[in-house]
Amino acid sequence: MTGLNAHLPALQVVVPLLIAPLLILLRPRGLAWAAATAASAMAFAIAVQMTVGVLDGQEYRYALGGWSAPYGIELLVDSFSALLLLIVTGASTLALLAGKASLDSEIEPRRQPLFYSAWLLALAGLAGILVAADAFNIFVFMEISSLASYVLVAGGPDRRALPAVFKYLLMGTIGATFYLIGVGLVYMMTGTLNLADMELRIHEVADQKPILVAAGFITVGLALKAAVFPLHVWLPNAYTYAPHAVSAFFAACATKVALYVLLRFDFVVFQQNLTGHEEQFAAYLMPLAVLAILFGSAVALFESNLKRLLAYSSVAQIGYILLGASLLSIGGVSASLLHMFNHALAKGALFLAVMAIATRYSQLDLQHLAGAAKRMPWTFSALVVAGLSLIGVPGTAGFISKWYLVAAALEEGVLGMALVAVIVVGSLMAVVYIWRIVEAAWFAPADKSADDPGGSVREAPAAMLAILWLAALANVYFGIATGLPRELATAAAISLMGHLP
Amino acid sequence: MELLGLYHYWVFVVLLMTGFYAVVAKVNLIKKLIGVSLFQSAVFLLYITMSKVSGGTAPIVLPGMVDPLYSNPLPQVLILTAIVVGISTTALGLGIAVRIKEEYGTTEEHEIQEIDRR
Amino acid sequence: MTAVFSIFLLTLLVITALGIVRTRNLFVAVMLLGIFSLLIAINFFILDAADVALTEAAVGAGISTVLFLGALALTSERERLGTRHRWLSLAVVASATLVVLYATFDKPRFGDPNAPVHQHVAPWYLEKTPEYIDIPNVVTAVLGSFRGYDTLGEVFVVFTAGIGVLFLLSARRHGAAHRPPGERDPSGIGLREHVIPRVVGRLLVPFILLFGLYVQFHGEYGPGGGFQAGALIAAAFILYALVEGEDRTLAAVPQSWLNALMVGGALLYGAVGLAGIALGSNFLDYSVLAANPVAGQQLGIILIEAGVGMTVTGTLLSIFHAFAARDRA
Amino acid sequence: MMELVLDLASWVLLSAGGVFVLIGGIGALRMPNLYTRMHAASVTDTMGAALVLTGVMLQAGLSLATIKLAAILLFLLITSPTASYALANAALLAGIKPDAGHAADEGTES
Repeated sequence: MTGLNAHLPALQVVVPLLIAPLLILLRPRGLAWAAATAASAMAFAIAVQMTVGVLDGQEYRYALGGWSAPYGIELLVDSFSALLLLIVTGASTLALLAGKASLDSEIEPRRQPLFYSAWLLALAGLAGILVAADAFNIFVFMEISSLASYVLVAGGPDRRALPAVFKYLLMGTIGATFYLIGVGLVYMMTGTLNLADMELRIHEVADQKPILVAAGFITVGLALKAAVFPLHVWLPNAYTYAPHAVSAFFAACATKVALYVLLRFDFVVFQQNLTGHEEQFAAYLMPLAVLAILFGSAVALFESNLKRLLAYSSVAQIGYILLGASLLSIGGVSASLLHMFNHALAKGALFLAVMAIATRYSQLDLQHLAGAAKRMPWTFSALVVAGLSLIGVPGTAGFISKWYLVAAALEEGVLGMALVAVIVVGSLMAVVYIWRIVEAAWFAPADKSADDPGGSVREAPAAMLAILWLAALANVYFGIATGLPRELATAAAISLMGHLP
Repeated sequence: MELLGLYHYWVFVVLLMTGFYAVVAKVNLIKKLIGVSLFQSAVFLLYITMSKVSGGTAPIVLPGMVDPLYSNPLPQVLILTAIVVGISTTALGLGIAVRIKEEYGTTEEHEIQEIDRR
Repeated sequence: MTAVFSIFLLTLLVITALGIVRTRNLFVAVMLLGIFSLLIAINFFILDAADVALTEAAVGAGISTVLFLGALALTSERERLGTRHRWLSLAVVASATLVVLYATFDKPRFGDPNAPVHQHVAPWYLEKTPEYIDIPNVVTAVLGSFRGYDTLGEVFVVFTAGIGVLFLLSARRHGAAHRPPGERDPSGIGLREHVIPRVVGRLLVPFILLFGLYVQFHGEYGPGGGFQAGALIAAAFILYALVEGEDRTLAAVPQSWLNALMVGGALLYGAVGLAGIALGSNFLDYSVLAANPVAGQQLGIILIEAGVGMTVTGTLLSIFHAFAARDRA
Repeated sequence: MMELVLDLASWVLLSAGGVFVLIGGIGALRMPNLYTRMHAASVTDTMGAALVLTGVMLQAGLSLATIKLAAILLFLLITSPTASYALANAALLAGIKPDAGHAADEGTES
């Protein structure tokens, strides 16, 4: 194993990437799922191994093909990428482990090998973005993950998944192409594609027009991919009509990977070189973040479909993440990164709970779920735990990141007070929309006309329930033992902010 | 030469925006995908334009050439990859459009929204 | 002289693009898109990008047109509702145009050998390729070795699209009328009734295949490589399917073979990469594949190009068959 | 002397080819319906292409390029009549009547 240690950054991508084609040769039922889960678990193990290395102060650099940067393609794993790698591989593994029964009911057996193959490709693509240190390589792996995610979302049983995924495809492609234009313009002025090399060489040409326009294109393109308000319109439907396991996987990590690229590109390449860029970054993103929090939460208040409600809540949560980053202080950025981790925990657990509910209820409107908690108490208890974490109640992971966020905002003086008010209002709205679910499920009288006339609804399958509770308890665990994510987030924030002038 | 260079960039801009307009303004799904194709092709032109060196030749190093001047191979490599990505996206998009036609009986975005609202 | 030609072609390109957007007949739009691809390929050729020109011609004008036509056969040929929010869209597009035009003002001069692009990284490739890899075509060297990881990603993008289309079009249709089993379906027979296209088509297929193989194995010396070859070989089989019918093509090359090609190509590429690790170097380092590093690099490039060619052929044909079979189901 | 003759011959061929292409283009614009237009356009495929390619071959002399050009010419002579056939056949199937007097395909376009 020690011999392979140096190869971990490459293996992180290559393992799921190369197992994906093998899957479509596996015809017997269930084998494709087992192989996909095993591959995902291996990817998780690799991510854990690298996280341990990163916590020891190691930084993984890997020269593919033996060609050193900037001539070859370089991979780089530092604390920022390690944090996101943990989220991505962990979410994929948990969603696969819990999702077998749910996916079996949604995808016909003969189509399953193709579906799981696409799943691994999505995982490999996301991992590929996170380990890449080369602007064009990020584009290639972004396309692998995007194309695979279109396939996954289109696997949803409802036909409304198809228009949703078409919109996702168009906006995703526009976003990726904007990014490509931006990279092209930067390349034109610097002659390099390696991010670290760009950082050095962009300095001389920083005030020239193509670079400014490139910064704009890259930011807008990645904001599209990350569903930053007001470019979020593809997200609610895509998450709502995707297969439930896919919603759990993507809600936890997909947009965060785009945010990762946005932050990394902006902080490393642009902010220290472009005059006044950091103020512009804050000035543009902070209002958007505030609007995202208020708008996303407000729409979630009135949504009656459980999955759409959670999807709009995701729009709001992306706002919190951006808000932290736009403060441009070590406290703010680390709170933002910490919130990426904690929101992944909370939202992942919530969507796992939705998946468990969906195994027993065919419709996820709140009025159909009336009284459901009495029949599925374990599932709904886990949902409440994750919901508390989403709100940010003390003792849960969500509290920790919001606490740091508030602390960082308060350093900003008067403006900070206003931001704290926004965070508080957003959290109060979260209380209301989570309460609406709780009220419908626990307090409303059981709906006799729902698809459960005989009251025969039982708990979700035991395996699914076990994973769901694992995820819910992780929210509590990381609410008390905050060491690991906080250490990674702080180290990443220090390194990102270290690039500022 | 100066004007020719600017002309290349302007054509890139016009093509880019023509494709972009088709994507945002057209209602038909297939037409939107055609717009995406145009949009991507424009970016290919941007990259290839920057790889050109006046008086150069294609970057194929043959012995016996006196003081050769080659165009830049790197943008060409990138665009080879990007062309592949483009056709892949198009193929997948067409697959989705065909499925939408089967499920909804139309490929006009407005009509799909109407059907869903019912 | 070339400048006049470039300006003429670029203007034609713009006119074609406007025509594509304006026409309401989607069939016409797709045909114009094919012409657009050929025109832009000629432009690439004038700009000294022979490899890209070949790819764009094979993919944009060939495969992409076939796929669009296949999809049109399954949807409809007319755009009925036209444009929506025209003024809003025009405003968005116009403001974006201004932003991009703003960027063109500080751009380095066109074709300037001293532009920053030509100063960093690229000269290294031109200088070191003869030393490290020793093949004439620098584009192939960069594609296959220096940036081989991108190409691996590219192969997997194609593969993803392939399994995506297969996945989407394997869904059961709701309320679809199934053809009675005994009935002969006209599109399965192709153009067998028409003597002239059939004879000429059959005559051309072997030559296209031959040219495809030439492009595959000549990629180190001239323009070409696995991707272009894959597209050409797929085009040859598509032509055969058009003149002789789907059934005969699938009898000659069944879907299971195509799957094997798709998977095999991707795995071949991956295996070459892993061999680098197994032989004690980095992923995708080909120089350890043979005793002599340069020979190893050449061997590696030939192998991965073969992998690319296999995956591209298999995927494009699978996608074509998926559309064609949907037509008849 | 020999070179001068070859050069002269090639330019004569190239110009003649250009004239044929021009005639084909005018014909395609001016003819009344689809079949006559195709008839006019076929001049570019055959005479135009053949003359221009032969002219270029004379310029290239005896080299690999000439062989490639000959191959292009051969394939062009096989494929373009086939394409014309397919086009005319498709038009006939689509219900356009071959009637020289009337502009039968007017109104079916755009």
